[in-house]
Amino acid sequence: MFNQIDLEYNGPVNDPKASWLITVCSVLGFLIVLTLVLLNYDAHNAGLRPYVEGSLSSSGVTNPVTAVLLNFRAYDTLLEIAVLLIVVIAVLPLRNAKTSLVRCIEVTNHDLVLTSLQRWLAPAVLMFAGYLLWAGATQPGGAFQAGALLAGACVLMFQTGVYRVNYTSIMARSLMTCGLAMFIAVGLALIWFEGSLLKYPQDYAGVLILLIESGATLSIAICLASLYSSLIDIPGKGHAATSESGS
Amino acid sequence: MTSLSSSLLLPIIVFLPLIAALVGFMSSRNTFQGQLNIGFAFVQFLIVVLMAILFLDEQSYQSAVYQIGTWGAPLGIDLVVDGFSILMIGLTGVLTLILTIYGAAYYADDPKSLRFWPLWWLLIAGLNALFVSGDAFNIYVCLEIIGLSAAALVALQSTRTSLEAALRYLLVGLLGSLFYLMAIAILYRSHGTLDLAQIAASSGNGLPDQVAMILITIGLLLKIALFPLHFWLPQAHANAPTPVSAILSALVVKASLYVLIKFWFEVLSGSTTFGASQVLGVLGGIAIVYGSWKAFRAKQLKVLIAYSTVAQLGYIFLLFPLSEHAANTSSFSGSASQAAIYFIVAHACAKAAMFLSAGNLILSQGSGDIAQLKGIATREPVNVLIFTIAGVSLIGLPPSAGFIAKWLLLTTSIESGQWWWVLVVLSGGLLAAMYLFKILSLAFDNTLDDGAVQIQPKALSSKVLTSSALVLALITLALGFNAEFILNISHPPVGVSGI
Amino acid sequence: MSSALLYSITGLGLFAIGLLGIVLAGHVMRKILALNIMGIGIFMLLIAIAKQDGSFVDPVPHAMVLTGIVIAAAGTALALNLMVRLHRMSDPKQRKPK
Amino acid sequence: MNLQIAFDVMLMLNCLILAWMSIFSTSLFRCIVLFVCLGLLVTIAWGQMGAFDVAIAEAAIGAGITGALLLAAWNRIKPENEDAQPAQPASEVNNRGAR
Repeated sequence: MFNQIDLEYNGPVNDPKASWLITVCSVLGFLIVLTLVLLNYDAHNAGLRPYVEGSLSSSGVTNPVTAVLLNFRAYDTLLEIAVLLIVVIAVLPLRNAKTSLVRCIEVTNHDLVLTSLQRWLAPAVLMFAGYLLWAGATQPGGAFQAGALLAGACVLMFQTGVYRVNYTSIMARSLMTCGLAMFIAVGLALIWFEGSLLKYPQDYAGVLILLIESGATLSIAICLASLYSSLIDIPGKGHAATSESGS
Repeated sequence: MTSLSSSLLLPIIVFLPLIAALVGFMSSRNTFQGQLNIGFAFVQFLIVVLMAILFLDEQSYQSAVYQIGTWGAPLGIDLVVDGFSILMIGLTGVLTLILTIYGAAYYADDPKSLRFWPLWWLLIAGLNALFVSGDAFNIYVCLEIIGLSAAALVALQSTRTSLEAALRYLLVGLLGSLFYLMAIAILYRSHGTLDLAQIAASSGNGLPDQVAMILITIGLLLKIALFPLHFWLPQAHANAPTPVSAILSALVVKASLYVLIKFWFEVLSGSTTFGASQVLGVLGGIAIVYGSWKAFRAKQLKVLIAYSTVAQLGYIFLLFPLSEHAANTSSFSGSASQAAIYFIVAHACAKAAMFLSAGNLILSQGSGDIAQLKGIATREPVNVLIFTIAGVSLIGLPPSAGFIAKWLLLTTSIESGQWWWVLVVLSGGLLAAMYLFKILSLAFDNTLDDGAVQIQPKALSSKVLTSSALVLALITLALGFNAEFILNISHPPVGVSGI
Repeated sequence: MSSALLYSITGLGLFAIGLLGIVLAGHVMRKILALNIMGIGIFMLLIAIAKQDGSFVDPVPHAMVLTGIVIAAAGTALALNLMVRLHRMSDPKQRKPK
Repeated sequence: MNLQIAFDVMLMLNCLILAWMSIFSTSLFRCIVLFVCLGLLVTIAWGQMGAFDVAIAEAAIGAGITGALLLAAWNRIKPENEDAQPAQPASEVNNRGAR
């Protein structure tokens, strides 16, 4: 199955060593059993919906999905941001400490479409990401969606144009960790003040969730953008470019 | 503040490694890096010891529960510890301390340490989070943390073979987690909850649970690398940096094993059958023989040790048929489970010691080929001694932890009337002796080589590297004398048979 | 045949197709795509589970799917990174300074 | 109501076909494009099921970011002489990641 790591671009579509007959038969059998389970056994009537509805008013937000993600099961979300961080650490180039966040590079060929896209679309995406984050409390939306949009804007802004983000700079790393760090800090502080991990006091729950979500959005955005950029320049090549500080 | 109890420390042992990872990621390379990480490991060790003492002091042997956000079980996530998880956390704490000291010396002046430390701590956070988790979906997230960070650590060397091993390891890990997630979806559909205790309480409605159990078993067997699914393990464990190899063999495969045992004996114990457990036992038996044979044929020292892991994992799977027969209902409390728990601990310490000493030998010799080890005992007597002690434990000779573990297995299989497992265990020991004596006889062979070029020995391995391996070997020996201690942590004292 | 059931069965079908892809497909990238499709199948099943009754929706599976999507994307990113690094290492003709 | 069911059946059939094609198409590039299409189709399906949060996330992360990553990786592993696929104008292939 994974014995051979096949990297031949024009290689055969199928793994020549795998046996079609056995695989198809076993997967089909599997499928049939699972379908039988779905057809013959009823689901649990309501799942956890009654519990969520019962506690929604004290969660600080009115969107039930956000309430589950950032209040009832916030611990899962915290660990999930850690998963993202693992991948970023694994793919970031071993760093060179003395560099600033954003660099200016000389562009030889101006692509009119990309430049105008960058000029017009990126701010709009930025705005929309902010809206998604803010709306997440009451409507569909939230940190992950906003973060992904922001990452798209980052890629658009920085990969094609004049500016380039140095993802190994201390600033970029702070942005990547701020989501997890803020989550952990709030969680531990709440042990001290409220007596339990991630137990938001009811009056401040909305504010704290928004705070954590903002940090998470920034982190997710820059993490996803760095994943993209590290895939593009894998053999870390130096840019003969003028440095420019600030973000 | 309310009186301190072991459950209050549960979030701390998850968050401390996470904080250490963040610090490691933010800090640049400096001279304090090693000390800082050893400090974190030491604090974690102290917390774990405190937790174990408190847990044993509470003496009820009930599981301690920590409700995150005080939401409580079905809605929120509960952290739960019982005897088994306290033991695994304790094992993680001890091994983390020793391996961190080793890693600090191993990565003392290597730019890769920038990537190593955060990944290392995230892996440990994942392990700790897994061992305290009481929620099915949370376990999925923990499995992913462990799988991704372990694959990233294997890729750390950036050689072609290690990248290939890491990619294969990553894909297998992702596939295993997806199987697990599918099972969770089915369980949620029929039980309407994700809490393990509540699933266990409402368990036993036939086909859905059995299908979920099959999916979980397949997924986790992929991650544990039981015999037909072991294909990824030797390359991944052999091509990782030495401290990573040690933790992969000692703890990471055990983490998936922990989840499997938890589901098999606690959560879905109603859906397991005698036949299924016999299948697992047979696969374990084949793994013992096959892994030992491949280890005997291995050309590289680390590949040999990795195949030995495949074989040793087979012993733990004898737990399934043995405990099934013991009391007609499968429960994780009989003498078979004691044997398995003891085996997990013994193998973790012995295999970690063996990987560390092998890493030292390879560092000193400059090559991982077994043929190059000829006569190394004169130059690296301590490391060869450590290797020998670990080997003695793996073979199961007295006085070592491995001896007690095998003894428990043998007595259990005789008690339960399944004598055929005795033959498997004994022949496994013989095969282990074969491949380990092959190494040792080479190491003590001082005759001059006839044709081959003598490799110029590199610098002797540093004192820290050697002594941390030595500590592990001594722990392995000490465990052979203090069997009751381990068994009492994991279970209420019932009198260990045969000791 | 309710639409939730239809979606559940499609989810299972996607899972099975992904499983076939894992075993049978050749190139690593196809296997990575197959893993993603398996994931989509599970997510679809979870979302169908969340809407069993037709009228109201259980938010907990939705949160699980959101978490799962991010984890799947992270795993894909790591696998692709390893694949490209391996590719550039294994074929010297490809390894050219850009 | 019948229209609804018919729509759902079509949607699901398309999902399954796209899934099969995005693994077993001959061209890797086509696989990736079809995978992104599958992601968008699934987004519609999940919107149908009332999972709007998830639909947005799938469109942004599952189809968007993952698709971008896949295309970037494809750009790095394709042979040098492999020119633009039919679906892609030649001027865009410049080792900078296709959009």
